[in-house]
Amino acid sequence: MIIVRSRLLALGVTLMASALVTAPVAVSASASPAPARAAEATSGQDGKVLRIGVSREVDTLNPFMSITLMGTSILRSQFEFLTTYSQGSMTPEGALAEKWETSEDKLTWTYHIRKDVKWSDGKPVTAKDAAWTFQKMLDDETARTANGSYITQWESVTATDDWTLKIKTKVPQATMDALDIPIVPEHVWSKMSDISAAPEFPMVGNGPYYITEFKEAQFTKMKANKNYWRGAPKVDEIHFVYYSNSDAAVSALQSGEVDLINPLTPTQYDALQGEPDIQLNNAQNRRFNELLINPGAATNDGTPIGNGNPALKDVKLRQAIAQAIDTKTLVDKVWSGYATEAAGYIPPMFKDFAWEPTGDQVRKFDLDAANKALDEAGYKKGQDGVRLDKQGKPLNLRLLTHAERDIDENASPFIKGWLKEIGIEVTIEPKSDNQVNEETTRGEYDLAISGWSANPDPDYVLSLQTCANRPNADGTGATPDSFLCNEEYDELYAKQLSEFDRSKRIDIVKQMQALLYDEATLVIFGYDNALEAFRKDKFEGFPQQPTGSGVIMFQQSYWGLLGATPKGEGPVPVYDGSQGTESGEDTTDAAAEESSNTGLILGIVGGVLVVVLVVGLLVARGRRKTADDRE
Amino acid sequence: MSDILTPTEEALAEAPPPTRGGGALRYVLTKIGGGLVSFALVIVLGFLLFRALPGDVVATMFRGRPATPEMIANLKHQYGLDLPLWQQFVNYVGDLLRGDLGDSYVYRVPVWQKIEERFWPTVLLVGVSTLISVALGLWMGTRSGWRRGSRFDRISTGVALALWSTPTFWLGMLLLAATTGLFPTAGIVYSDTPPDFFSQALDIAHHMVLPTITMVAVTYAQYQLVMRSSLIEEMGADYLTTARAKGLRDDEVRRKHAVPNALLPTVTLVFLHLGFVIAGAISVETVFSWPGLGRLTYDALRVGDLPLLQGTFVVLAGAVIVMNVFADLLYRVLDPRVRAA
Amino acid sequence: MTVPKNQPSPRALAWRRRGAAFTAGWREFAKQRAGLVGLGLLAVIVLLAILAPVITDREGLDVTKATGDRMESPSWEFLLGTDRPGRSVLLLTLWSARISLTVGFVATLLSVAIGTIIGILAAHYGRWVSAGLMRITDFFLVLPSLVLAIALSTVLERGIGTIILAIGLTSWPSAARLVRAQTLTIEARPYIERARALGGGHFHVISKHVLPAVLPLVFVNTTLAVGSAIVAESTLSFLGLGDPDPMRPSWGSMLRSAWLDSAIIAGAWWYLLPPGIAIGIVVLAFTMCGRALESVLNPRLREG
Amino acid sequence: MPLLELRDLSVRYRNRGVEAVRGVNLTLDAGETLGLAGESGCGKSTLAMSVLRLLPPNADISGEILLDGEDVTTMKWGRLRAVRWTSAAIVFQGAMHALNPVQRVRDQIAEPIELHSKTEYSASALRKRVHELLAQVELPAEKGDSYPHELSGGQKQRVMIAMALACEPRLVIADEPTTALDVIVQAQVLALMSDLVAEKDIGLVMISHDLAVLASTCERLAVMYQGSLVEEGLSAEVITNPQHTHTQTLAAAFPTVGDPGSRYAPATSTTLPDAVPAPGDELLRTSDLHVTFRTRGVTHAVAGVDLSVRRGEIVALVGQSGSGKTTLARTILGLQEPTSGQVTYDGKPVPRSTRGLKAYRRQVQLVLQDPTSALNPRHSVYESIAEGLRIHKVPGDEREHVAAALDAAELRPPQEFMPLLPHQLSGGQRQRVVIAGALALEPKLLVADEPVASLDASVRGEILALLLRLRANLGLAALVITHDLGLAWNIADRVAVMYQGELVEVGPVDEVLNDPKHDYTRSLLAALPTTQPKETDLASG
Repeated sequence: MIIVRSRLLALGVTLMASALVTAPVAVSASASPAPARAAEATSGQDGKVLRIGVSREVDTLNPFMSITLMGTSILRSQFEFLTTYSQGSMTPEGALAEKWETSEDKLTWTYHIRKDVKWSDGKPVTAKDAAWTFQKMLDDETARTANGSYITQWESVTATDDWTLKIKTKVPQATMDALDIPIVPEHVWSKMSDISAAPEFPMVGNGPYYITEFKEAQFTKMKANKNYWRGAPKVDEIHFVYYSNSDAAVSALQSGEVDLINPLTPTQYDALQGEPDIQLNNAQNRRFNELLINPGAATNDGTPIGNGNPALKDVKLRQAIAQAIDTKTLVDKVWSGYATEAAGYIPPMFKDFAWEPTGDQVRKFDLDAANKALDEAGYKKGQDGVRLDKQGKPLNLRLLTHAERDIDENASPFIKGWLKEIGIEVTIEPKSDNQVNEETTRGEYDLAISGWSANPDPDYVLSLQTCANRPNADGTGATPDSFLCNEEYDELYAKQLSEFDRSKRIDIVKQMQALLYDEATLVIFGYDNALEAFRKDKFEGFPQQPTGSGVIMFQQSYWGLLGATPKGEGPVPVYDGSQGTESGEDTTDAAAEESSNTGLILGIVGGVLVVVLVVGLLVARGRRKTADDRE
Repeated sequence: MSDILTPTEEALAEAPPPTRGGGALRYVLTKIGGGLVSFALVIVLGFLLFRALPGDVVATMFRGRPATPEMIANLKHQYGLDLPLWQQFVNYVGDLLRGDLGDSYVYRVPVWQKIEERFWPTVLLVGVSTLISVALGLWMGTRSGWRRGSRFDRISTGVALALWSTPTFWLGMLLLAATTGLFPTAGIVYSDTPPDFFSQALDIAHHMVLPTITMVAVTYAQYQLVMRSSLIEEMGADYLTTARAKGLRDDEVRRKHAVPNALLPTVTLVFLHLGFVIAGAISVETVFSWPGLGRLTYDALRVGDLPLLQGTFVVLAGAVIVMNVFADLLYRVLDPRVRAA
Repeated sequence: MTVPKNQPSPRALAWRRRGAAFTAGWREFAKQRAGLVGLGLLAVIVLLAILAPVITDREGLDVTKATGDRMESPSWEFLLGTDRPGRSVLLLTLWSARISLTVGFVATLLSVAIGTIIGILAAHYGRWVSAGLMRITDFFLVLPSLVLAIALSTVLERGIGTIILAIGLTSWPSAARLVRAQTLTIEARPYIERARALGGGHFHVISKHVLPAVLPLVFVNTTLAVGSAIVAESTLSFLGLGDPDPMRPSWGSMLRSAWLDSAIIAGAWWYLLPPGIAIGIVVLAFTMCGRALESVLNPRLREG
Repeated sequence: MPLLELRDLSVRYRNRGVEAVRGVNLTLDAGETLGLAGESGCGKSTLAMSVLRLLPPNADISGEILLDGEDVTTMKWGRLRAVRWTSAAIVFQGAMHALNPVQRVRDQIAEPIELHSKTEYSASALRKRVHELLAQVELPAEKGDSYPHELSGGQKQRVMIAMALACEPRLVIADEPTTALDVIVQAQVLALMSDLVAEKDIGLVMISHDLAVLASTCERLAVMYQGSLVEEGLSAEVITNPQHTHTQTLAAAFPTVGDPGSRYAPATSTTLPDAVPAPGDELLRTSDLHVTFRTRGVTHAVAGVDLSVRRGEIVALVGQSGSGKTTLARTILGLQEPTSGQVTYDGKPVPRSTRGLKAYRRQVQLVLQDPTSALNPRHSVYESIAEGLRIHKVPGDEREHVAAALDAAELRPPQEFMPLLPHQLSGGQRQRVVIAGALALEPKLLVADEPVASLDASVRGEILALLLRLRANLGLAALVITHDLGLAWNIADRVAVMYQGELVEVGPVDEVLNDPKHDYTRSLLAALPTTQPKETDLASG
């Protein structure tokens, strides 16, 4: 009896526990439906909060350690760098450093630190903080984790006085006016025993906002820095709310749980059209997407590495592959039109350097022509329709893609489909980002989907394709792109570096792009736009970079967040004197299209109900027998 | 299978019944020992699986950024990756015993810290949904098994089977689509919820609704079906006739005699099924962005973070093993027959 | 004593007995309406999957040949609408059946084969073999199999083979326990003692008595396990461990695409529902068949 | 007014179609004891269960069941529940399963008291009452804290009796209360029941297949056959002068030990061999055989046994369950390895190698207790018999061998039996198939472990007669293991009494059973229920 009772008791406790759990759920479900939340948020007790839905994760908020886009983006608002990129032209402009100069041998750089900058705890920011930060990086390997690449060629760092910082380098370094290194307060960080440890919050900073709370995989909270030297931001807090699934972020935007989201997929972007309170931003991007074709990977001393299919060394084959890729279809189908059709290596956003093939050089998408070219080049078709390489082996190529990246997931089936038409079998191999990086660096691929973000100055992306940029002997080192090594290209590259006449330099850069186009070690297949959305019932807008047509989130600076303007608080500021104040033309007002969501809900609910019922009835009918009447 | 006697045991079954109480310590030690052996196997498996993964872990750590051979060698040395495999294994086991699961390559923090952060949300989700689904499953199973063939039995068994046949993540997706705007779609708590306990608890409960419903929907069916069939198995038992002959009411017969006996196989199943529930948690946490171990596993898988994967593997498997040892001990309390064995 | 020549041979006798047993089993099975419905559903689905190349054109799976627009809603041309690249969801669902069913069947066969062998050996042989095997079985039984399957799929090349292996290698323990229990029951029967006393060895006992007695149970278990394997496949595919070949979709990979392509946000229920319902129906059909078979074997489970 | 009156009671199971009980009329007065005898399936258990309406829902009852003048069949549920256990209680068959395995027996005994008592029992009063009940069935109070599996079979049956008496019913129905028990325990339990019933003036209906058991306990006897009551009367009369043929068979099945008329003459309708052939030279010998188990602690199952069987000799190995006799048999067959000592066959030690054992097993064959489970239900008669032939690859036409074996086991004509499956045969036929399977290998020695224990009384004699004829015709020796002294008396030449792993007495049947030397043999003989109602109290033994 005792046993029975105690067991019943256990069952009772279980039920009680579940009731306890469900009760508040039910209460809260009825107490705070989503619309109420939206209202509550605007009149939140802590003042104006900008909640940003992001689907990229923060690795760590330690400025020495953070390397992910999300982490570094947040830290950009936390710490003022020496320089930043202007809102309008994205060229380096002074930030913590008011101005800077370099010696004639380009080896000594002197930065003049602003005198009116204070840390969020009120202490002044001096050159000593910068010196301490850089010196720490020079001394401590761990501190070099995130931004070590900038200082590998440095010789010394000194703060000659509180407002002057001198850096000596071993060789001339082009990135000295764009050092993306967070400068930390010495009085806080010098006390930390482990430089790689998670920082304490609130985190002392000197940017427009400072971090007050970080919940791993949930959110990061920032408060406005009232002492900010450019003037305090208009919002009081920013919450970066993490959604591992971007659809959830979109739902959250729809229900008013967040105010701004980036990035959106074209599907999500289209789905948001017609929402009356949502402003969409279709921003031109500085990114190009490419298909790498391994031309025979080698190290920078010419030793072959990797396991690329040797047949791809044949430029004719690469060109045929390039010709079999239909950028128009990709723009239409993969990006739903929110992209620009492929042309040259430099994205069309940078109008000066952008190039487009003309005349004979144009390789229009043409499967027949590609087939013909391959026939002529001697790639015969085998019995199953797959072409054979010169050794008589069927052409089976691996296509390395980033798993779960929208572009890769959607573009790769097309590439596979077209290449099959020209007799090349493709196996899609989605891998984690790390693995893709690794395997492309080591040349362990045949085809791979990749892409870069170009800068206003094309130097960096152009350098990617030089012989010198190939990796070290052990397969690591530089970040190679297509493993191109072309003497002519390298000569042109050197020439454009020393060319000070901009129009002449543009000509050289275009020649280089034409050369890349012919070599076909990479096929540009489109420049996708950055798609964003925000609640216009709560925010007037945000400064874009470049002004008017660019992105809000993930800028090369903090303009978008700094200038976030809540509803009714005047025009969106512009941090670039040359431009107007209104939002760019690409920002489309959401049309008053009829929302199909209600229909969807009804459809799904109905469908599920029907399925459950039908199935339930089927099973139930099968087991129907006379019910026993046992007592 | 306690009711099956092998021929040699049969000869012994006639021996005088053993005295009670003896061997309790032995039983506990045996079960804990068994758990430890299992855990040792998990550790070995964890090592073998994740060291066998393709890819140069050190290169992963640089994420494709430039690194000199010295830096690489340093890092390899730092992580002990330049040692022979057996030495690595010894170090790995040694570290593990000290509670050190290594550092996450991607997050650059100790794996243990990462797992600790994610442990409780999963315990909360899995715990609450297991409680609800066990209670629901047992109740429904008892009702439907006792009145086999009744309308309730037919419908509830049909629904349970239908829900059991659905992939967890799909059900979650449907719930997401069907309840747009009613419940939070992701996370565990809003960023702007006041920090006091009550508001936080309420908000967490609000966030838990959809994931919990999903988990319960796919797991309760198992318990219902097992409870049902185990009750049906017991239905023919003679002691129930005894109970009826004593003049007990039908529900008393069920409550006092049938259910306590039918509960026993179900208890084992509840714990054996924790592995299955964990699988559900991976899907559910992925769909609902629940910051738990399941999603950590998924994220680690996505970014190829080997130490983290290894850590979640060891911890998840270890947790299930611990729970099963616990189940064995609990079973001994519940079933007097096991005490004698 | 002479034997009349018109008597059937022993072999024919044995076959006649098996035939009779099968007929009796079938008659019992046919009484279960749920089982018949399940069997009927399965027959239709398997037939459709087999006939897919005959009644449809595989080219339709090639995104470059897709004729529809992005996530078109259902129409006469596309009865179940289209997916993001504009392929017919109906066609995809049909072709996915091939992969999902294949994976389900083969993975189950693998796991049941492992389970049966280990189960019989653990029950038949003495203490050490048995203890060792059961320790391993319990270990795998307790192990969160999805986590192990994820680990395996990460280690091995992505593809159908890996998925099959991952599911097969992680789902055998329940079969092993079941078979072991059944084997123990059989081996406790006096006719095993009799067979031993007649001089029969291990092989004789296992092949003539244990295996035939265990096989029906194994068959039921297989039927029930296929459903789980299909769900497991869909989960692994959903988590991105499936075959990435767009020409070889499975229901799981369709759902993954729907998920990644924001079908929920876009309101594309036609993209979201069919694969899930297909999984549900197939799994349910297998379960109904399995339960009906179970009650054929175990009269106590029978109604009434 | 009679305590229990059955009027034209019929019970039909809807799914079986046949009436299990057909028009039974029966009366029992207060304090009267009635034995209900019959073979398995005759409907006696159904009859017992119908008294408290405990039959499954698919059973239709017609007629009247008057309990204290009130018709049970028309009672409302509430009234029926109140009547259950207070007016009539049941001692169930196989107490092993009739007790809830996860509840302490104390609680199980207390349950009906709590349920039915008009007044509220305090916990201590309840406890006291349970102790009283336990004391009545001669169990110490501590046993109340036990779980059923911690009790021996006899103790469990006592608990069942205590439980039945809990509400002081006027009628107790005991359904095969002693079937699974050993002879000595059986005697104790029967004595206890008789005493309690007499003491408390309770009406008792006892159901058994064993006429002797009933006769020794009950005043009146009723015999059921195929659902009908075929004979009823005073016990002594029914036993000594059975009217119905079925009663006659039942009465004859259990011989009286010491009755010369049944020596070498089991009850059978067939002809028995005329003469008892003289045994030949020694065929099998065990010398100082020990078998020890170490599963939990150390159990000496067989502790130094010397036993021999000569050619053509039938030796009975008698003992209680747990005495080690089955282990001894398994060791002789090589199914169990001896811890020490050895078995010699035909003067040579029995080999231990797989190959050697296989050859040895052609010579020595096993016949098991329960023919139903000794035959693979999936194998036809032909396959079961041919199994040994196939294992040993016996040359010659398999079919002829099988037919010959069937013929030897008197399953004629063989062809008709070959394609049948075990479930198509009767119990006796199944045991013949098992014997035929053994005979097919033309062995010299049969080891038969309780060969008739699970068979109905009417078949028992036939199988025993077959063993006698096989010995006479084929010169087959047999070691028959049994708990049944009557069986030894019926067919054995010599008897060996085994107790706690040792042979306490070995010798010719007439000597040992007529003039037992060892105490244990004596107590075995004393525990045998006799057909005369007993006056003496055996419980003290």
